[in-house]
Parts: sequence; structure tokens; C-alpha cells
Amino acid sequence: MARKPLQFRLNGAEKAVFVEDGANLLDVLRRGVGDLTAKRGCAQGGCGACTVLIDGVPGLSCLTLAETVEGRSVATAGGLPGDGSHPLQEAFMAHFAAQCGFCTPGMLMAATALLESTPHPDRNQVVHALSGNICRCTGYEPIIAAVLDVAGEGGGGRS
Amino acid sequence: MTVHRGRGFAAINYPIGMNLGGDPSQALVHSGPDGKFAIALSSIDLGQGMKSVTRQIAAETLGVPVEDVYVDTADSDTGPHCMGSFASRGTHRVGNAVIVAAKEARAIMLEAAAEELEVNADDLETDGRGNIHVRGAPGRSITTGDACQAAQFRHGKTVAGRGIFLIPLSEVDPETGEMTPVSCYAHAALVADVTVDDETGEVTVEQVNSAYEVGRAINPRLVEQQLVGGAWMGLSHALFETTEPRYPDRSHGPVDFSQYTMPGPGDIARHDIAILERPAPDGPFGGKGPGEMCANPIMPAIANAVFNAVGVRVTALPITPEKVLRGLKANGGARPGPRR
Amino acid sequence: MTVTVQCVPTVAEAARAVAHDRSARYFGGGTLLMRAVNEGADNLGILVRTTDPDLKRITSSGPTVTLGAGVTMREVLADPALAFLHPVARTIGGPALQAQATVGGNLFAPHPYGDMAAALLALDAEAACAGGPSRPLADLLRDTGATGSQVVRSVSFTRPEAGTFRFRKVTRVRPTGAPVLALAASIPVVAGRISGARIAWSAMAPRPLRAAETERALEGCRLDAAGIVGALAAAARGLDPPDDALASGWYRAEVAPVHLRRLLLEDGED
Amino acid sequence: MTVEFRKDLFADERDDDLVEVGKPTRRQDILGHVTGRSPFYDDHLFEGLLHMRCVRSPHHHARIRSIDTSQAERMPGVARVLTGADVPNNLNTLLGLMDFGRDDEPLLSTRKVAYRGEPVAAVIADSEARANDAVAEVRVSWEELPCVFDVEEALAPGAPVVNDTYPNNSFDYHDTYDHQKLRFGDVESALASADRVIEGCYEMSPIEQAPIETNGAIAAPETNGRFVCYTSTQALFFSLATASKLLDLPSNRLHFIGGTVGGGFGGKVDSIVEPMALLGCMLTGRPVRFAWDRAEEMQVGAPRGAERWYLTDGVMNDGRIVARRFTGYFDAGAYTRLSSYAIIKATGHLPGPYTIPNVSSDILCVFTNRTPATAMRGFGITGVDFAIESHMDVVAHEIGMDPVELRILNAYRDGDMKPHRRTAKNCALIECAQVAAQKAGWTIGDAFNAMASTREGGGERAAIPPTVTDRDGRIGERRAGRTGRGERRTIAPTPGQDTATSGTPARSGDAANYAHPAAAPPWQPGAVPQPPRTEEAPPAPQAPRTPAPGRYSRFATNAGLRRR
Repeated sequence: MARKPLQFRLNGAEKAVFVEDGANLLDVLRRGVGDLTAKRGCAQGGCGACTVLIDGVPGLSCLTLAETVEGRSVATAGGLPGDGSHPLQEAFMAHFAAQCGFCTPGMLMAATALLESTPHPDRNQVVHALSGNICRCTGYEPIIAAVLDVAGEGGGGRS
Repeated sequence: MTVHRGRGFAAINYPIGMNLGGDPSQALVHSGPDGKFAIALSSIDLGQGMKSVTRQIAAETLGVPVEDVYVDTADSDTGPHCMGSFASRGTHRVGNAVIVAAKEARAIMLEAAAEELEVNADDLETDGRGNIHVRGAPGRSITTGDACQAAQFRHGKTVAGRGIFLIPLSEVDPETGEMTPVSCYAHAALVADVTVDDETGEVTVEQVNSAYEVGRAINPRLVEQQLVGGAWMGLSHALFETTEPRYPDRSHGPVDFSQYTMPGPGDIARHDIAILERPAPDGPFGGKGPGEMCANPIMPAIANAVFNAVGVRVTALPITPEKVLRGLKANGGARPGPRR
Repeated sequence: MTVTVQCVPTVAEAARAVAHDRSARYFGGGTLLMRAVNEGADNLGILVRTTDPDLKRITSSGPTVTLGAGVTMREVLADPALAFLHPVARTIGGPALQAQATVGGNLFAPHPYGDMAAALLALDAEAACAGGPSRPLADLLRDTGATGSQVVRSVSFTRPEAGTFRFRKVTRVRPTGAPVLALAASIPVVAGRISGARIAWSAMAPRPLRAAETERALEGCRLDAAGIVGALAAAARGLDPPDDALASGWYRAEVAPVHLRRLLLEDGED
Repeated sequence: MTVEFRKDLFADERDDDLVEVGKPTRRQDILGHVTGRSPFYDDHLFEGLLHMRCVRSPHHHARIRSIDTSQAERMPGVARVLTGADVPNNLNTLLGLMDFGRDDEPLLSTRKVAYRGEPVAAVIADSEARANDAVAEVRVSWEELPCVFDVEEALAPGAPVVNDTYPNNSFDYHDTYDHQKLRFGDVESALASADRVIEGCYEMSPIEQAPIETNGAIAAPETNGRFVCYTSTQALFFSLATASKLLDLPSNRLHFIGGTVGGGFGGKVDSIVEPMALLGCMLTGRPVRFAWDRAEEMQVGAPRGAERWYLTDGVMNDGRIVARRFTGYFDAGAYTRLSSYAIIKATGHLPGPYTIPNVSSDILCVFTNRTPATAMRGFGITGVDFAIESHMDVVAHEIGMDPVELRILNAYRDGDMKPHRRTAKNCALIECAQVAAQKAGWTIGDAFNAMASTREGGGERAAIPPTVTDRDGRIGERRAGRTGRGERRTIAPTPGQDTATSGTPARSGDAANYAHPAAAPPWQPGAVPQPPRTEEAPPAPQAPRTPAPGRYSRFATNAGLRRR
């Protein structure tokens, strides 16, 4: 099986690996360079657990042919502060917006992309931004509330 | 086109723990040299909050701050036996096992403190903030850390405890079904408000009002997580999900999340919740376990609301637009019920 | 099966490479093919991709709009001159998928996908194929099938007059689920009468297609409840709506006139 | 969304003055979750990791004539191809750990398959892509068999036999019946004297647990002849013990690590991925990962099974429900897994949270040619709750009563006797109904608002009535259209009985006196059931398997569950 060299920036650090032909970015992140924060939920593009940012744009790493990120920047939840001090992380913790935690890294990346392009989204914009990310545990409401909280739009009407 | 409003009600109870009992769980508690505690379980945290609930139960029982407790789950070399995380048994069974283990460790900690303070251990109490006082004389105290250190380094005692909780297995009578299925029940009642489009059969849940009785909310936010997420899943079962959309025919079984539908963030209904707490006599601090029962009442409540809205009784889940539309056609149109 | 990826500089070379080998497939945005690779589909040998900048070109300022086949839904949404297509692009997956899904890929997406294809059919788009002449998109889709080997370079169409283009998508999951059905329409009204209407469906047949009988029934009619009666009666005629987990063919056919009516009478203000 | 705590209710039963219990403390694992560092099973990296993929049946029901793995074994990157012959103890039932039911399911099937997707071989290769390639090269010769999908059709005379261990297509309860019974009072007489008899049929759909993390495990050699297994299981020792049995390996050679799981909802108890990964590891000496893809999770991984419930209520015009009869069918799919047990749980749950003086149920665990069913959130309860609460609405509608008031009127209260003959306590249904109605602005009568779970229960409501039993549904009476109305006998309640075990009631014993439908041969004492057959006979009924002593452990050997 052919292997190709691949160089890209991951959370600001240069990475150089050999990848198998046809490999997706998710497998390269997880097994090639050891960033385990992007999760494999379906490898079909349907769950969003593997969402990363590619040059700042949200992308499904399972559907991204790894070689297409040559020379580009990839951001994962692994680039978020390890102490949970990012406002989104803090809001997810405060709103109990995670249960099993498997969808959380993808949710955080989808929300990061939204807030970078739209710092003060309304609820409808948050719903759209998260619409490609499935959460089986929370019923979405705490996640939406957490993102709105960071956006300064209040916590979703909690009494 | 007419969009009809409808309102449905349902009430349920739910058995806590594995049916018939016979499902023990165990816990091991021990203090490090400085009075920080580790709990070893083989129970699983699959999102329901096992680690967090047992941590609070252990801290309450030990009488130490929750920060002084860490729960480690599921290493078969170090964790004692647990039946598993299912059947709403985690809080009830594992929580009780943790209490037993924590009480044993607490007693050793208090004995060490008693020796240090030269009092009787029966006269000591913990304040939950890391201190052990002589009852009625708060000035005479020792920290839980110092007590644990003394136990290990001066008295040669482990500050540790073992716990198991078991409800013995019940027999089942073949002729009458007589048995002891469970020891306690959680309860819920729920009102669903829906709208039904009588041209497309589409059902939208507009509002949910609910009351859930959970025994004791060990952690109110974790209970809320279960109730909100569980009601979402129940709504999903009611209106969306099936692996076999042509059941019993096996064709068109979904293999991805495009075809296996669940409500998206744009489909969620406002849900206003009341939580009732009638402690279970045998539950840990009265706790039951809300994780499964919370998904159940909304399914029939939605079915009943659809009937109230348009007079179509869908008896097979999920209540798809197609089933509602077929019912409307069979009835010759919508037959709205009384407004409630 | 294990695959080999070839990257070539131009669309023309990509088209030649695809034509050269039966196991070769043109790799666009990857939302469908990459899934097939991940799942070990056994009909894939060579993936041919290209970095040809032509594919990303959008010409949207004049009366003729041209979208490179590699233009993504995200790029459509970023172009204010393409506002009439935003309701289409916005519902095709979440933002991450929108950043990968391309206009060209949507033309050949299997049922139930193909909302953008339906929109382009209603806009009477022409498709420019690599190494061939431009041809009406309707003809291309009719002849090619869902897994065609054509390499499309771009699609072009005449910018619709304000208020004449409409799009309606019915999903089980909001806001971006796969379609139960979708329909797009271009409804010019001349002197109070519909003239030259184009209606296209997705998820109502194995491939997106124009609703010829509905279009004929609308010709010369008023755009009101009485005027569209004939069109509604013809709504599902000539269609072959498939069964899937989202809906049965029966349901799709049953609600097609309902959604057509709502598109014609209620969605006009969008 | 709002959340309120009704601390005013049951306040006298509760100590609200605790330090840590009752506090909204953040989750212990939340920092790991929001940094992406929580260690799920697949987040453990191994040098030289191999990947496993299964060869699965394309047929719903077929005999396996032969399996040829030779071409697959020669494919590049392939380390090993497994078949059922490689599994040391290739027959199991999950509840064997509870000594409940007979072993009926192979890990890798060798003789026949009974559902589409059933695994018959597994390829281990150095990448998933190469494993997939080799899977396509395994040649299986199939002989398709007739199949049955509907639970009632599966019980009809002449239906194909799905599961050779249960040739009647139904699980055997107590070695006696094809169903689990509940008998309390005299339902038929009460129905005959009720003002209204209201019937209904309700169905629960098969549902996927859909955890975002699919089932998976990684097994690797540890030192000193042990194996470590990182797993997504919901039940660590359940999976460990199951692997120990299937692999015929002492449990202390297995080291299972898990506990941080990406959702389960019941879908991660079946303990398939662990023994498979371990077997691959044992036979290759290398770390092996077996992870289901999403399509497998949805269509091969066991769902919440379908259920069909027939309900008949006897109702008085004032809303009192005086009789309720259930006939329930659980669609187990091709193998037992946990369905037989769900039925016991459902039986103990009936007739829902209501005090009804006459209740009976017959619930069958039926084998069909579909994916085996297993646990899911609300296991054994969710489907019947949908049936009961839909039916309560039908009853309210039919008799013209407010649906909330109907529930409160019939709700169980502290001290009431439940049909499984245990006294109700700690009830709160009435209060939940009152609070939910109040929140929604749903007006109910003052009398109903004044009722309470703690009042007016017990007394006459604590009595166990004389109960009519029957011997309908003996094993072997395979037929559809069950009525639950067999020959009737009355057993008197044991005086003073409330929470004690009543013992086995006396039987008149003469089976020839019992009525049987014409379609089924009469049951004969001691006769081996001989259902109509359309294909070759299965192997002779197995003697109960005797475990090799000390090789693997059981969790329970109590007589209550051993009665099969």
C-alpha cells in the first residue's frame, strides 16, 4: 500500500507523517500523530464527533482525505486549554453540557467555529451551527445554553 | 391546511435495580497517606454520572469534602465486582455499596481521631469541610487529613473499607408470577402539547410539562441532565426512531444518521420540570435512579396528544407523519378532541 | 478496497484519468466517496482529484451565473449575489458538511440527496463537462444516472428575477436533515399569468428531476388557489418516489401536492 | 426550560440538611470531557495494532454449507482469519451467568445463520481497509432457508424453526410454559361483570441505542500469560465472565479496563466485541482492535426489541378498572440474549402503577429471523408503559372521563397489594399526576387534587384475592392467536400473606383435562414436544451444559432463576 508524506500544522505545531493512500484525516490525527480528541462516531459524516477546523473552517475529519490538508492548519479540541479555561469549556462545565463526553470535542469545535465568525449568535444560529453534531445524551438544550452563554445571550431561560 | 393543537397525559412508575435482585455491586474505599480518598469501583460511567454520584455519596458518608474523594472505575485488577451499569441500578446498588465501604473507613478514621484527641470515637462528628470535632466542643478538633495520617503512621491501621450491596435473588412462581421484582419505584407524570398538520401528518411537540419523583436528587444537576436528555430520547422514540421502519418486514433498515432519525437541535420542545423527592427507604440517602424512567412517559403522552389533536390513535411507535396521515384519511379528516 | 489517490492539475486531466480506468472515480468534495472508502466499498480502485482553480470559480455578478463544480455550499452561502440559493445550501448538512459538499457532487448524490441539483434544474442550468460540450443539466442527469462517471467542470444558469425562485425542503430532522422531499421552482408571472414555470423535485425519484406535467399544467394559469388546481393534480404524476427509512413512496406522493401548493401560494414572500 | 424542586412534598420523610448530597457539584469527569482527554477504549495506542472485521450473513436464515478462507488468508496484510472452530467454547447465552436459559448462540456461527448480519468468520489484518478487502474474499456457500419475521406467525404451526435450542420458537419458562404467567384474582369473571370491556393492541418498535461511540474493544497481550482488554462495555465483569467462558480461559488471566464509555443506553452489555478481540489477540499474539462501524451498530448490534401487547380492560362506569388482561409478545430476534429476562421484569411491572383487583398476563419471548434484541433504557418496561398509558387514554375517552382523573382514581397507594403479591410502598404516582397537571394548567376536580399516595391505601386493597389459574401454553403447544384463557382452577390466598413467598400452588395434575386448540397436539406428560417441522431436525435437545469446574464463574445459582 502506497504511503505518502504529509506535513501540516496541528494546533500550531508542525507535524510530518507518512499516511496510507486514501487515509482520512481522522485516522491520521488519532493514529498518525496521536491526537485522540477527535472522535470516531460513524466515519460517514453523520455525527460530527470528529469535527475539526481546517484553516479555521469546520470540517468532518472522517470525510477529509488526509493528503488534502498538506501545508494547512488543523485545529482540534486538543488545542483547547488543558485546564478548561477557554470560555466555551467553562460554559460547558457550568451548564452540565456533557454527559458521556464523546460528542463534546466535536461540539466544542463546531461552537468555536460559530463564535469566531459570529461572536453574538442568536439561538437559531446556534442551532444551525450545531446541526451536524449529534448528542445522544443531553437533548441539546444544555449545549445550546452553554454556547448562548458565551455569546452573551443568556443561558437559555433557566429559572 | 389546519394545524390542530392537542394535549396528552401519561403517568408511569419504574422499578429501580435489576429485576428480582441478585445483582450485587461492591466498592472499595481507602485513604492515601494524607487523607485524600480513592474509591475503586468496577461500575461504568457511560454518561449517567456514576463517578460523580458515588463521589458525593462517599464524601457525605466519610464526612470529608467532595474534593477529597476521587472515584476510579472499571479496572478489573483493582476494582471489586459490579454487575454493571444498567437497569437503573447504579445510584441505588453502587451507592449503597459505597456507603457500606465509606462507613467502615470512616469508623477507622474516627477511631484514630479519638485516640489523637483522647476522647471516645462516639463523641466525634465530622463537619464535611475536612475537620473532626468533639461533639459540643468545636475547639477540640483534628483535620481528617491528620486523622488519616495518624491512623497509618502512628497506629498502623488502614483507613479503608469494603462494601457490598445485594438484594437477594427472588424466585418466580410459574403459575401466578409471584415474585419480589424490586425494592423501590420511581414515578413520573407528563403533559405533552403537540400540533398536528392534518395535510402532512407531521407532529410537532410544542411544550412538555412534567413531574418526576426520583427518591432523592443526590445531585440536582445530574438529575436534571437525565430528565432533560431522557425526555428528548423519549420524544425521539415517540416520533422518530426505529431500526426497522417496515417492521416486521426487514427492508429499509437505516445504516446511518441520515436515515436513522432523531430530533435535531431544531426539534426540541420547551420542557418545564418539577422534581419530587420521596426517599426510598433502602436507597442511598433515599436515592432511586432517574436514568431510565425519564424516557418513558413522554411516548404515550405524545400518542395521546395526537389523538386529542386529530382523533388518530397511533398504536405502533414511532408516530410517523405517514401513520398519522393514513389515520386521518381513514377517519375522513381530523376529528379534534376536547380542548384541555 | 484499498485505494490509490491520484492528484492532477487540471479537470481535463482528471476526466481523462477517470475515463482511462474502470475502477477510477472522480473525487470532488469527498462527502460521498470518502465514506465509501471508509466503509471499504469494493468498487473503488483509483481516486482522481484535481487542484484546478477553475473548479472553485464563481461568476455571480452578471445575468449569467456560473458555479464551478468544486464550489462548496459554504462558498455559496458566503456570496451575497447567490442569496436565492442560500435556503438550499443552508439545509445541506451542518456547517462542517457544508464546507465539504460541492455543487458538482450534489448533482450525482444518490437518493435522497440532491437538493442543490433540484434547485439547478429549476433554474434550467447547463452543465459544462470536461472534454465535452455544455448540455442541459436535465439531460445530463437523465442520461448519467446516480453514479455517473462524468466530470462536470461547472454549471451555469440565468439569474432568476427577484421573487421568482422558490425552494422548499421537508425533513424529519430540523434544521439540516436529509430530505423527505425537496422542491425548487422558478415561477415567472407575466401579466398575471404563469409563464414558463419550472418545477424540480429531489427525493421524489431515483434522481432529481423536472416535473414536466406540473409545469405544463401551470402554464398560463393564475398564481392563486384556483389557478393551480390542475398543477396540484399533476404533482406526483411521472414521479417514482422511492421507499426509504424517512418515508414511503406512498407518503411522498401523497404530500407532494400539499407541499407544491404551499410552495406556490405560501412561500412566495421568502 | 425550567426546573423546580417541590421540596414541600414528602418533606417529613426527607432530611434536606446534608453536606454533599443534594449539591449541584460539577461532574468529576467534566474537565476530561471538555478537553477531549477522557480516555475511551479507543484512546489507547498500541504499536503493531491489528484490526478485525467480520464476515456476515447476507441472508435472514440460511444453512452454511462451507466457508473457504484460503483466498482471504493470502491477502496482503492479513494476519489471521477466524471461524467458529477457533472459538474454544462456541456456544453461550448471556444470562448463563445468572443460570437462566440454555446456551443458544455461537460467537461465530458454523452450522446455520438465523439473522442477516450474523457473523460466520472474522479477518484480522494490519489495517481496517485490508481487513475489509479480505472479508470480501471469504467464500461462504449458503443454502437459504425459509424465514419468519412476525412474532405471531413464528408461533404458528409450520413456522420455520429459528433457533434450534428452542424449537417452538419461544423461550421455555420454568420447563413448563412457553410464556411467563401472572395470575391475580379472576379476570374472566370480572370482565364479564364489568360495565365496559375495552380492548387494544399496541406495538413498540425496534430501536437502536445509538451511542455515539460504537461498541468496541482492544485486546493486547500482557505479561505472564495474561491479556488486557480495553472495552466500551457497560458491565465490566459481565463482559469479563462471558469472555472467560467463551474462550475457556480462567478469569484471572483477563484484565479488563473500561469505565469511561461514550454512551450505552443498554447497547453495550452483549459482550461480543471483547471475546472477539481477545480471541484475535490470543491467536496472533498481537494487539487486536474490534470496533463496530456505524452500520453494524445500527443493524447487527442488538436493538431494543419490538413488542406487541394486547390489553383488555374491564371498566366500571365510574372509572374504576376492575380487570386487566395482557398478552405480550417480545420479539427476541434469533437468539435469547436478554429478552427472556425482560419478560420477567415486565411481568413484575404489571398492571402498571394502578391497583386493579383482577390481573392476568401471558408474555412470550418469541424467536424470529431478525437481529437479536437486547437491553435498552427502560428495558422490559418502556414498551408496556406505552401500551398501558395509551390504553388508559382510550379508556378515559370511551367512558368520557378526564384522563388525569382516571389515573389518580386508579393509582396505587401505600399499602395496596400488587399482583406479584408484594405490598406497595413509597408510592408517588398521584402526586406526580397532580403536579404535572398543575404545571400544565390542566384542571382536575378538587376531589382528585385532595387524594394522596399516603392515604386510603391498604385495607381491602391489601388483600390477595382467590386466584384462577390455568395450564394454557404448555411447552410444545405451538400456535398463534393465544387467548390467555385456558382451563381454569382457583387457588385460595394464603391467610395472612403479604410479603412472604406463597410457595408453589397445588396442581390438579391431570393434563388431559385441559383444553387445547384443535391446531395443536395435546400436551402429554413426559412427552418431548414435537412441533411441525419444515426442515431437518436440530441436534437432539442438549443436556444442560456442565461448566468445566473452576474455569469460569457464575454470578448466581439461585433456584428462582434456574427454573427454566
